[in-house]
Amino acid sequence: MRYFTKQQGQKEAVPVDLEPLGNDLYKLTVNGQTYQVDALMLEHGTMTMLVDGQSYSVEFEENGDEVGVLLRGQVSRFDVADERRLRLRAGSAAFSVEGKQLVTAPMPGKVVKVLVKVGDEVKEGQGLVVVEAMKMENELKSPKAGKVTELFAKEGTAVENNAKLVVVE
Amino acid sequence: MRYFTKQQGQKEAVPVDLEPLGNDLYKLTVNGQTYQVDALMLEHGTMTMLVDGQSYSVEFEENGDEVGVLLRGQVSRFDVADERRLRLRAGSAAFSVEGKQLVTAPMPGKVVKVLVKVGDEVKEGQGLVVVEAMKMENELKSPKAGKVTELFAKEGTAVENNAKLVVVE
Amino acid sequence: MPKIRKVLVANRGEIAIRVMRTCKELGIATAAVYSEADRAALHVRTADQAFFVGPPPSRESYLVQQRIIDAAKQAGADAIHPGYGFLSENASFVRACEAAGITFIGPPASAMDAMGEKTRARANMIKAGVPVVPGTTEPIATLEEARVYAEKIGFPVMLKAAGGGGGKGMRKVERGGDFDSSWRAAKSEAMNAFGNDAVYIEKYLEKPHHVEIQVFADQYGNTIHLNERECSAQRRHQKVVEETPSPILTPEMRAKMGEVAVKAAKAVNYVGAGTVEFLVDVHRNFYFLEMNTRLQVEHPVTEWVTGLDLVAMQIRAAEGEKLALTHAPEPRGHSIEVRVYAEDPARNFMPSPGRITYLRVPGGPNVRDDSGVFPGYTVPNFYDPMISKLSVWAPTRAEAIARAQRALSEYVVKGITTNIRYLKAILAHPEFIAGDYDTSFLTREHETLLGKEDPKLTEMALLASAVHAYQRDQKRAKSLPTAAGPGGGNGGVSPWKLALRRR
Amino acid sequence: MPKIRKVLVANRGEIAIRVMRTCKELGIATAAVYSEADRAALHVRTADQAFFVGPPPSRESYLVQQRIIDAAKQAGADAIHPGYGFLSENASFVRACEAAGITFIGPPASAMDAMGEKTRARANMIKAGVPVVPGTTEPIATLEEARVYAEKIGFPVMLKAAGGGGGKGMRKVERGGDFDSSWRAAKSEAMNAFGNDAVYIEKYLEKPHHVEIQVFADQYGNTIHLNERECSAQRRHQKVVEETPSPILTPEMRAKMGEVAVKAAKAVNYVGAGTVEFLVDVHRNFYFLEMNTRLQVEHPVTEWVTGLDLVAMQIRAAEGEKLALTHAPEPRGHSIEVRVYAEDPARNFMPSPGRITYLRVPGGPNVRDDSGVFPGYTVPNFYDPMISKLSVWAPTRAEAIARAQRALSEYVVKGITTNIRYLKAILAHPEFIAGDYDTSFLTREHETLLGKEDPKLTEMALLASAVHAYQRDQKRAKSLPTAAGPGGGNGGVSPWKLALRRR
Repeated sequence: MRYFTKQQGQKEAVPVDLEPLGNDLYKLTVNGQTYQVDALMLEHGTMTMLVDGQSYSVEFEENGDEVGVLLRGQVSRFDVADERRLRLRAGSAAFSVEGKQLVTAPMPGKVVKVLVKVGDEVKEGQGLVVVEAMKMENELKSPKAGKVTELFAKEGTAVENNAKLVVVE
Repeated sequence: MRYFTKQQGQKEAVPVDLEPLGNDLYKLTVNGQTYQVDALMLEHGTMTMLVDGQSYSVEFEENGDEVGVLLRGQVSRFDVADERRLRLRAGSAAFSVEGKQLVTAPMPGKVVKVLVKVGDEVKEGQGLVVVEAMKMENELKSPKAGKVTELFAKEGTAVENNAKLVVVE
Repeated sequence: MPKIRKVLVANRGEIAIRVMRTCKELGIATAAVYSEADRAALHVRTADQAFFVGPPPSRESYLVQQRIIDAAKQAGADAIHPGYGFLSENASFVRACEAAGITFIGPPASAMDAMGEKTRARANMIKAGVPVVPGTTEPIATLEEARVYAEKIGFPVMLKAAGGGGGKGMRKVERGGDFDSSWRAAKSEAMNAFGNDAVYIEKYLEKPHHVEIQVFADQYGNTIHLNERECSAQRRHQKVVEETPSPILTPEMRAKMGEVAVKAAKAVNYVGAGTVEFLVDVHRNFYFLEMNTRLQVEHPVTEWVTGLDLVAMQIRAAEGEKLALTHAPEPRGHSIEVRVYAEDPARNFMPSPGRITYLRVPGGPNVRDDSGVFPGYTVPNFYDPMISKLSVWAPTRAEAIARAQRALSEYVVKGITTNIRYLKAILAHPEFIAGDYDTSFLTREHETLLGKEDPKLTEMALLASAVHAYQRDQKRAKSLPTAAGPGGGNGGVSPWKLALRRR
Repeated sequence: MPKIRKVLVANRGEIAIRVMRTCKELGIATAAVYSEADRAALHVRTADQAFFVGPPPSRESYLVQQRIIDAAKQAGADAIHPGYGFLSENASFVRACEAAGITFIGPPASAMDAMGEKTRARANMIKAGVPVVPGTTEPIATLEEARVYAEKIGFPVMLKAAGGGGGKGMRKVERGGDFDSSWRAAKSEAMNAFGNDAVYIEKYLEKPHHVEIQVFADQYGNTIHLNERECSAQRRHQKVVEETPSPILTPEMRAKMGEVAVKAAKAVNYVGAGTVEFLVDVHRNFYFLEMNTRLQVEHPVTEWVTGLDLVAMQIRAAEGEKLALTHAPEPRGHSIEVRVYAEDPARNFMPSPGRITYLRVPGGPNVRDDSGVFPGYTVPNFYDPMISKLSVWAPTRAEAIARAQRALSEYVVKGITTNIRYLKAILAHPEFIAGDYDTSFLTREHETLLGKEDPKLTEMALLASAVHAYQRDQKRAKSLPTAAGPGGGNGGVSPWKLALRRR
């Protein structure tokens, strides 16, 4: 079974071949290297993973399509899909910063400023919307150069975590 | 809405009248006394309850029909049913130590000894089955005087928590 | 004064719980107050009683004096503990408590007045003979006067344009020989830039450290200090890591600063726990910065090395008990506190309120967690995003750092983003380990502190994410009646489509 | 001897994690071993490496010496820490480690041999001049010999039938004047009961306390004691609550017992951490009971009042470091440990293994939780049912008791039954509070310690259970498509029937 794992911040997805051997054992091949992995999922998104005798306590946090992986103090975020799912997604180009990009609220708060309007050309890193939470203002920036095609954010309104704010295409 | 609450170890169920007032507020009447209760259920079976300004942190633990209530260090166990449910149960007499009594394993372990056989007359407090767990033997006693009508326990077999062992009638 | 039997804690979060813990140990009943956003908060459940005081914004609830006092009356509380923040340094609230016949656990209103406003505090301290950052604050008329003043406060000095701001019109003078020319240049620059050549002089502090002294006084004028805390690991004047003893203090400096702090407290007839903050420059001169007339967030490190319970001492002082100590206890070992915040250091420390889905708190030897959260709790976005103060003790500083690292490595908070990794990076930074880090440390080293990825760990995380995806997909497949079981199959509706639809 | 770089911890549960925590702080890598029942255990995740050693029963996994040594070799560990229990006092395992070139963190095999078997230990201690419970162990031939012996060891004495057992044929003699007649009566009783009139004499210990002395030695014969622990709160020889200092010890007794304990350790050329257990009678005579040649479960209380890390000291001693201390540190303040067990005191302390569905661990000042469990963990029924050691520190014993009560009141374990309420009852018992409780305390006061219901709290619990039932029913009603929403309604299938069917 082949999975494609795209790490947040990376442009390319890395293929991983997974073969379940039963009894929580897996054969995993990535970048030409094969690992025998003993991975037991516990409750609350915790996994205990043994790889070549090394013990890793892994904590998962799902966030939409992405999963955050906390392992020995390091957090990495991956979007993992199998081939079929990848095909389903091909149209939306979610696996790359090319194409349509949705900017969402990273926390619940209040939209205090909207810096763009639909149709604006924006540069990568340009401020789009300012959200306030816990008395701090946070400017959300464009992940790519492009054009604002949709705008959900309204000044003065409260937004939930992950609320859609702007689409840049 | 009327509930009947039978505390473990008590023979009689106590009626409680509950009127939800909305916003986590309830009017509760028990033993002729009426309380205004602010009760907010949190996750993991925790409840924060305010009664006349007094604050109670309540922990619930469901165990079959019973719920264990931990409140300021004291654990009480109740079986609570509304009138309709009470009627449904009337046949099984679960609300009293009169009638059929099921003795279950209080923990996972191993049945090391079965002290009775079907048809035996037993006294209240008489040993029925010995279960071993964590190197300790625990004798399970009859909750009432009566006759052994069913026997599920087998010597030498492992049992899960709450496994049926003996029925005394 | 009679014994206190019930305390209303006019605060929320970890500090409310901290105060209630000591009350419980002393056999004193507690009452909590809560805003609409805090009905589910832990401090409500920790107290014996709880009273609603208004809508989420603090100015409509926790800051409304009358509501707090009404709650205290309703509870029958004979005292109010204000915690820190909120009403803790509000002299008018202290007066309102007095008027209502309720003991305020803290200093008298007059001491708050004397220390409340910066320039008034500065004037009071100068009068008491406490060193303040030397400076004229008013423009100086002539070159001669200016030179004499500069020599008096000692070089280097800063010349600052009175009309300026934002760093403009500032000029550092290293030594006396440069003074005259610098003065003239500064004046002409000021004139060009602001149309106003007024210039004033302030002592230039090189690599300043923030070192504060804990003081404590009873109602009879007995005043002692309880050693220092080093709080130079700051970000935007927000303390992030605190420790005691300060790695830059000698026993002589400690004694001298302690003496000055006691002098400052006595000058305002202080009662209870207070903190005198100093700036210490590279030459180890120290200058009064301000006095916090309340319990400090970072008080646990002082408790670790002295064995004292500052909250219990506050209560006893409020009851009119005499101070049991006559001098500062010798600091024993070393303690470090780190503040765990719901924030994302990689995104400019953006707050990360939200629901804590899973929490595992460190344990084992000499680790203390002061926290107000629990699994299932939603960190509201109305208040300070600090979710825990983690403090440790060890015989030496190096061991304390190692222990803090170990404890942080056990801390798991899921559902929200925290600064745990950033805290580990601070503790691992050579400048922190060396001990001589000034208040610019965190800002200066920001990039380094964000850390780099370990490619080996990323690869392990990648393996884990693949197993996670596999198990997720298996579970989804199983939960669909038409799915063909493990391994997939393609009859019926695609599990993927269903899974996507469900979003 | 070279520094230890990697330690295999040949144990499980809280003690494995305790050892790994210190290793982590010292920068030493750790390897865990686990049985089939422990794949999901926390010690596996806490270690850097983990190795499988066999099926759940300890004799097929944790006790199989060769498997442990093979795991250590595979891990490349240069040392093994045995924890307590399992192989920790097994001299042949120490020799096997030696043979494999792996450092055993503990005493040499010879010291274990000398202390391992009770009568041999007793003989060794008598030789070393350490007081043991006086007695002949062998029958005495004549009345005269017997009287002389009884006078030597001092009254009261017990006369015991050599052929007896289970309390039969025992006779207490209060004073010398009664001796002759008692001796004759005992002999005739013994003859009647067992057909054997052999009688021996043992000192009668009145209200014995279990007080133990922590000792520590390096490889060069430097041996010190680290004060005592009072462990008289026992049930079936199982310690439940431990504290230090012992409330019955004077500084003189501490010094005397410490000196004797050091003598005992030196007599067997002890190295590392060990504990010499004594019985102390009502007259404050003390007698050697046995020596535990390993780290003790209750070592945290010693760590609290001395500021030492005993595991770190064990590792340093194993590395060949010289002992840094020359004498016992003065105990600072007071520490109490309570053992939280998965057991039901109301049902004869029946073990309660099972899944922990929810866990909230106490925090705040001077509370230490040493635990090996987590929410979602299933306490297996193969091993000791202790799930946590909770210890606290405070300046005085009364404050330590209050703090332990406060901490226990914060402890929430759901899914299994624990003895938390029983522990609170012990700490609240007047005999415990008074401090002079002997080893019969828990058994004698069993009924009282099970506690009574507070009818007010029961009524509140009843209210809570009604709200719980209402919300449960609402939720069930909602999850049924045909249900008529809140308040019930009676169209379609009865939610009750469905709910019952689902069981």
